[in-house]
Amino acid sequence: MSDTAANLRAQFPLLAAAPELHYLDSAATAQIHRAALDAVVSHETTRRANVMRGTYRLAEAADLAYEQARQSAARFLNAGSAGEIVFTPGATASLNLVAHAFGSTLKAGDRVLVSVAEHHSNFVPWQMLRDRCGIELAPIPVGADGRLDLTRLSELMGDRCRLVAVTQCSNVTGAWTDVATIVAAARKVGAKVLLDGAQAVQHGPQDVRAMDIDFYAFSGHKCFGPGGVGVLWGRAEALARMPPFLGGGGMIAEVTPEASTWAAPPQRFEAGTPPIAQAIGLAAALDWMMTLDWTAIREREDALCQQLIEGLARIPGLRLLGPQHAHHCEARAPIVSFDIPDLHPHDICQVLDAQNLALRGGHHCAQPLLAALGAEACTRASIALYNGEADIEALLAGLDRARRELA
Amino acid sequence: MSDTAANLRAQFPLLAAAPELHYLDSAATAQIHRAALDAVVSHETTRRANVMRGTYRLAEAADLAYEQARQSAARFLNAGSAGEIVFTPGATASLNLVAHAFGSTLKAGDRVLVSVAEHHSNFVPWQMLRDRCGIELAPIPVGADGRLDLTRLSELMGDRCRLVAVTQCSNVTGAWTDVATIVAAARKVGAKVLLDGAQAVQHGPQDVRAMDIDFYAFSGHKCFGPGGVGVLWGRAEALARMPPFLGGGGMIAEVTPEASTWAAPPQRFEAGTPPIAQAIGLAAALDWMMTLDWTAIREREDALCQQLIEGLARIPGLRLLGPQHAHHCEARAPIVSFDIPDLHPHDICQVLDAQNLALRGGHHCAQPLLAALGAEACTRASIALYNGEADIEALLAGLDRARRELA
Amino acid sequence: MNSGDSLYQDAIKQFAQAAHGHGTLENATGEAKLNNPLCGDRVRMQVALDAGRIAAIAHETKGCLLCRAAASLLGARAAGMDSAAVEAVSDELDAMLKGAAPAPAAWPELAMFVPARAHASRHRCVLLPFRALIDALKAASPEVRRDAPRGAGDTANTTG
Amino acid sequence: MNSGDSLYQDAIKQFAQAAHGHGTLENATGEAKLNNPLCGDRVRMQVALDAGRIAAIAHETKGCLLCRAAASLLGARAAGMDSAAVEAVSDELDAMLKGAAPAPAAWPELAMFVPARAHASRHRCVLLPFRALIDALKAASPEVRRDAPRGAGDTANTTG
Ligand SMILES: Cc1ncc(COP(=O)(O)O)c(C=O)c1O
Ligand SMILES: Cc1ncc(COP(=O)(O)O)c(C=O)c1O
Repeated sequence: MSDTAANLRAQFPLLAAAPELHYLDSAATAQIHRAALDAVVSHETTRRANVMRGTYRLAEAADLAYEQARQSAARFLNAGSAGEIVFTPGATASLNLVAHAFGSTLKAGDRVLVSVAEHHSNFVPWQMLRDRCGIELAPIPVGADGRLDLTRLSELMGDRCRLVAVTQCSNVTGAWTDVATIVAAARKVGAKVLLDGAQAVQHGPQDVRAMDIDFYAFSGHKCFGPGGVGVLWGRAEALARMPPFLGGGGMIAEVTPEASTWAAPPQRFEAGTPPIAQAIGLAAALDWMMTLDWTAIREREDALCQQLIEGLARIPGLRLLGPQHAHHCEARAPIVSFDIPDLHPHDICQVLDAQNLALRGGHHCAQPLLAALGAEACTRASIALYNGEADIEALLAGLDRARRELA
Repeated sequence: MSDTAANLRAQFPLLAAAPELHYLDSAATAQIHRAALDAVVSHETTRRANVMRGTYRLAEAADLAYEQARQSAARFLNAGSAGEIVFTPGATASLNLVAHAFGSTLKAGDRVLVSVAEHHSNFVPWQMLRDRCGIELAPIPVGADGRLDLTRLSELMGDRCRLVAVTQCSNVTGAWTDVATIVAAARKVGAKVLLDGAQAVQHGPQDVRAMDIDFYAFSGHKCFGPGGVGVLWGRAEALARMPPFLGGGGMIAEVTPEASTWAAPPQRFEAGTPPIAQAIGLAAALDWMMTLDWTAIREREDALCQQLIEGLARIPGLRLLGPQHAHHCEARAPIVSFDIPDLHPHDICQVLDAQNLALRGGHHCAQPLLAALGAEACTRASIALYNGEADIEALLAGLDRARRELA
Repeated sequence: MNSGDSLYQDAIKQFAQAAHGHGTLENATGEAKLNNPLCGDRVRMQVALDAGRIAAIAHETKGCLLCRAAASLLGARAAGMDSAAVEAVSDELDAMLKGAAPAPAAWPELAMFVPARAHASRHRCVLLPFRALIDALKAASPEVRRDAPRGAGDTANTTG
Repeated sequence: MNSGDSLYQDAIKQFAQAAHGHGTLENATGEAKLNNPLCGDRVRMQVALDAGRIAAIAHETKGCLLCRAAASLLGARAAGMDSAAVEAVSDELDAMLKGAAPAPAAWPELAMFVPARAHASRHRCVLLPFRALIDALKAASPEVRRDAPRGAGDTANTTG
């Protein structure tokens, strides 16, 4: 019984202090777990020091906690070793890191596949790389249900595809990507596979080795940790072959006025003082997540998602974006975006807010996807482990009210 | 009397809880002020939401606090407007941002001047730019006292100098840079001036308009704020002319599969979810700093620096790096590095640590400077506003003990 | 359904519904398109100038009620104004939204947006048509250069 | 001056002082330079192999007492060992420092580094000469490729 939504909710300071709040915007940012916040405070008040620089006890304690955070992240992803974990400022930074560092090893004419379903953070960096160095950028299309349409995958890849960089789960439709098919196709032409896991991580630990991918990116603030920190996981061999991205303290072997040499990964990719307390807070969140019963949580998230989808289906004219059923989490994560004719998402969200419902309306940083689905903006409810039936009921009631009030 | 070192020290949770600790490594990371930590916790527990995305009250409160943080940073730097403040993950990120975004507007043969005294974070990014696009990189030499030797400045600039990127204050010698001379010379050839203020900010608010510079970079963790956040200030005109650096959510005007257009600064340079709570915590630290009597604090820091320099002078053979006197803070900030013959800095720091003295030994991410001064590594004591005479006395006693113990 | 402090006063809904000035001009002398990068909302504003004053105005607006109401209000009321007058009203509206001023005396209808004061994230929805009109007026008088960078996020400055 | 738990036991100081093996070899068959990127400490290690075993060893070490003591110990004791033996001792030393094992039975002198256990940031000081020797041995037998990336920060992989 320790994992009921109410019990979980009580562990989130903001939600515990605001019992009236129906927070349904976890896809934008998840609330922070008590343990993560406590870890930040405890680090700052008992062992704050720079890492990889000092030899005094405070600095050693900070080093140790920071390296243990790397191990937590490695366990959360089932990475081969902690040395494959690069701490970054967030998923966007992780993705840009790969676009620059791996990107600098590509030649004009090499191809990178993204998808139409990408968040701008996994789309724009590749457009910028294309403009910098003449790679070909080909977007995998989506079907009417928002899932990646992989029927012409090998054709899209051609024989110079070097990387497939796709989202694991859409932040608009919740659609899960068929990673296995992509990995199999990529392996045939020797392309690497990067997964943008930003939306996946709040729904449970991941297994990068089982997925057999090469890079994985995510943000701490989307999995109950602090903001300002994220992770790039890369296979040891892949990281070892990449030049650094940012230059600065901590990433060098030696600097002379003429030239510099680089440290080994992961330090090579962590220029400057990293987000130390934030990485330690993130580790606390991940450690906590690893204690949970994810089968039970997924079942609950799935049931709430289904409850919401069914409730929405009763609203005349409403269009649900993405897969029409959760199919026991196989088809979609509990991220539910919809469009109601003649009602603008901003106006809907405004009326919902007056009823303590926190939802986001807009293009959700996924303009190519919305364009492909024939929408400009939509309203999104995203469900996390602390949500319960009351949140869904309040949302459905709130939408009724919005329709009356805005008519 | 509210500004005595003891009163100030009591406002820093880590120091308050460890009365025996002589923390003399603030140049690596300063301790966090209570107000900054409280601001982080209060943000995470009362208005955590993503910024620039939602319209519900929680999100609006987060937006407001984040934009107010921008205003605090603008006041701290006396910037022309809050729109000139870009939040970054830290000083290193700020410097790399300029090296990429401003750097991409440079052509082969254009010249960038750095100095031999730079921290690697303001040296390596320019080397990498040189290797990417063939600019000329010329380092301003240092004199025997570690201060920039500006005698041949216009010669070094030539007529294709586009940027002078130098430290405001060395993290090894504490030497202050003669900014006015550099700005005057740069204006003659139309070069811009970037100051790395990482070491300056913990010694008081800055005035970028009075200095008449173009870019200023610093980190929150070095001015009593949280880690994981920093600032790039740029003149509005300079920022407006720069393309973005990282791609992602929040920095676009519109994304289509073919091409994207960018938002105006500062958003253009803040791809992805920024370090929100950290920026708010930093603002609390800056707001607090702006209430202090800096004339009094500088006098005290200067006196401690002088006390230390005089004590060190009694150690046989000891070599003080950098200016030999603080000269009322005109020559150097209270960062004191030294070399004792036959004693290795690591060993010295280790023995000092056993006496609760936290100092750092090494090359301090400034290998070109150490090489220029004929040293490989040195021991550094850095003094901040919470240090007092007892810290200096303990350090001098500790050094005596280290010399006996290591002999 | 409208409580007194609700954002969605009848006035707003009526203006949005009426969509004054909706459409395109054949003889436009200036045009601007602006979007709200948060939601993809778009305003395309066209003007025909006569001796520096707006002789005709038309817009195509894809947006929320606030944005559509503001565009419709401009469609109904902007004819006859010159650039300076439009900028003045826009500034007064901005000040009103920030809570620093009452509704502009000359445009009492703008009071319908007073409840938006409490919702800073929506201010740009109201202001977008005004900004588009200002840009359209600038485009119609090309000698007036636009140098200062604009408020965050409303303009596209560089093409990728 | 040495308390029992001090890092700076007489043994360490004596080994550092003695600097066994300090210098260069005329007939080196393998050489490696490693630095500690934290402090710029450097070890240049040379070996001359005879039938896969160390016939002669020399090093130039610029470093702290721990690093110099470790290099000196190797200078005194490594002759006659092959790669595998050096790697085994290095692994045992690593385990000892991490607190997981006692001093290697074959090299009782390594016990002098036991007080360094509590100081993780200094482990690399002790290990640097061992890693340099392993690299020098690899350089001396070029058929043994070194593929796996090494521990963080000890190697330079790319030139800027
Ligand atoms: C799918 C996806 N990718 C990437 C990102 C970017 O994450 P962040 O803004 O934390 O860098 C997000 C978050 O909005 C996302 O949903
Ligand atoms: C002069 C100087 N510049 C830049 C930096 C880099 O700052 P950060 O590591 O916080 O990015 C430092 C900090 O070590 C510094 O002392």
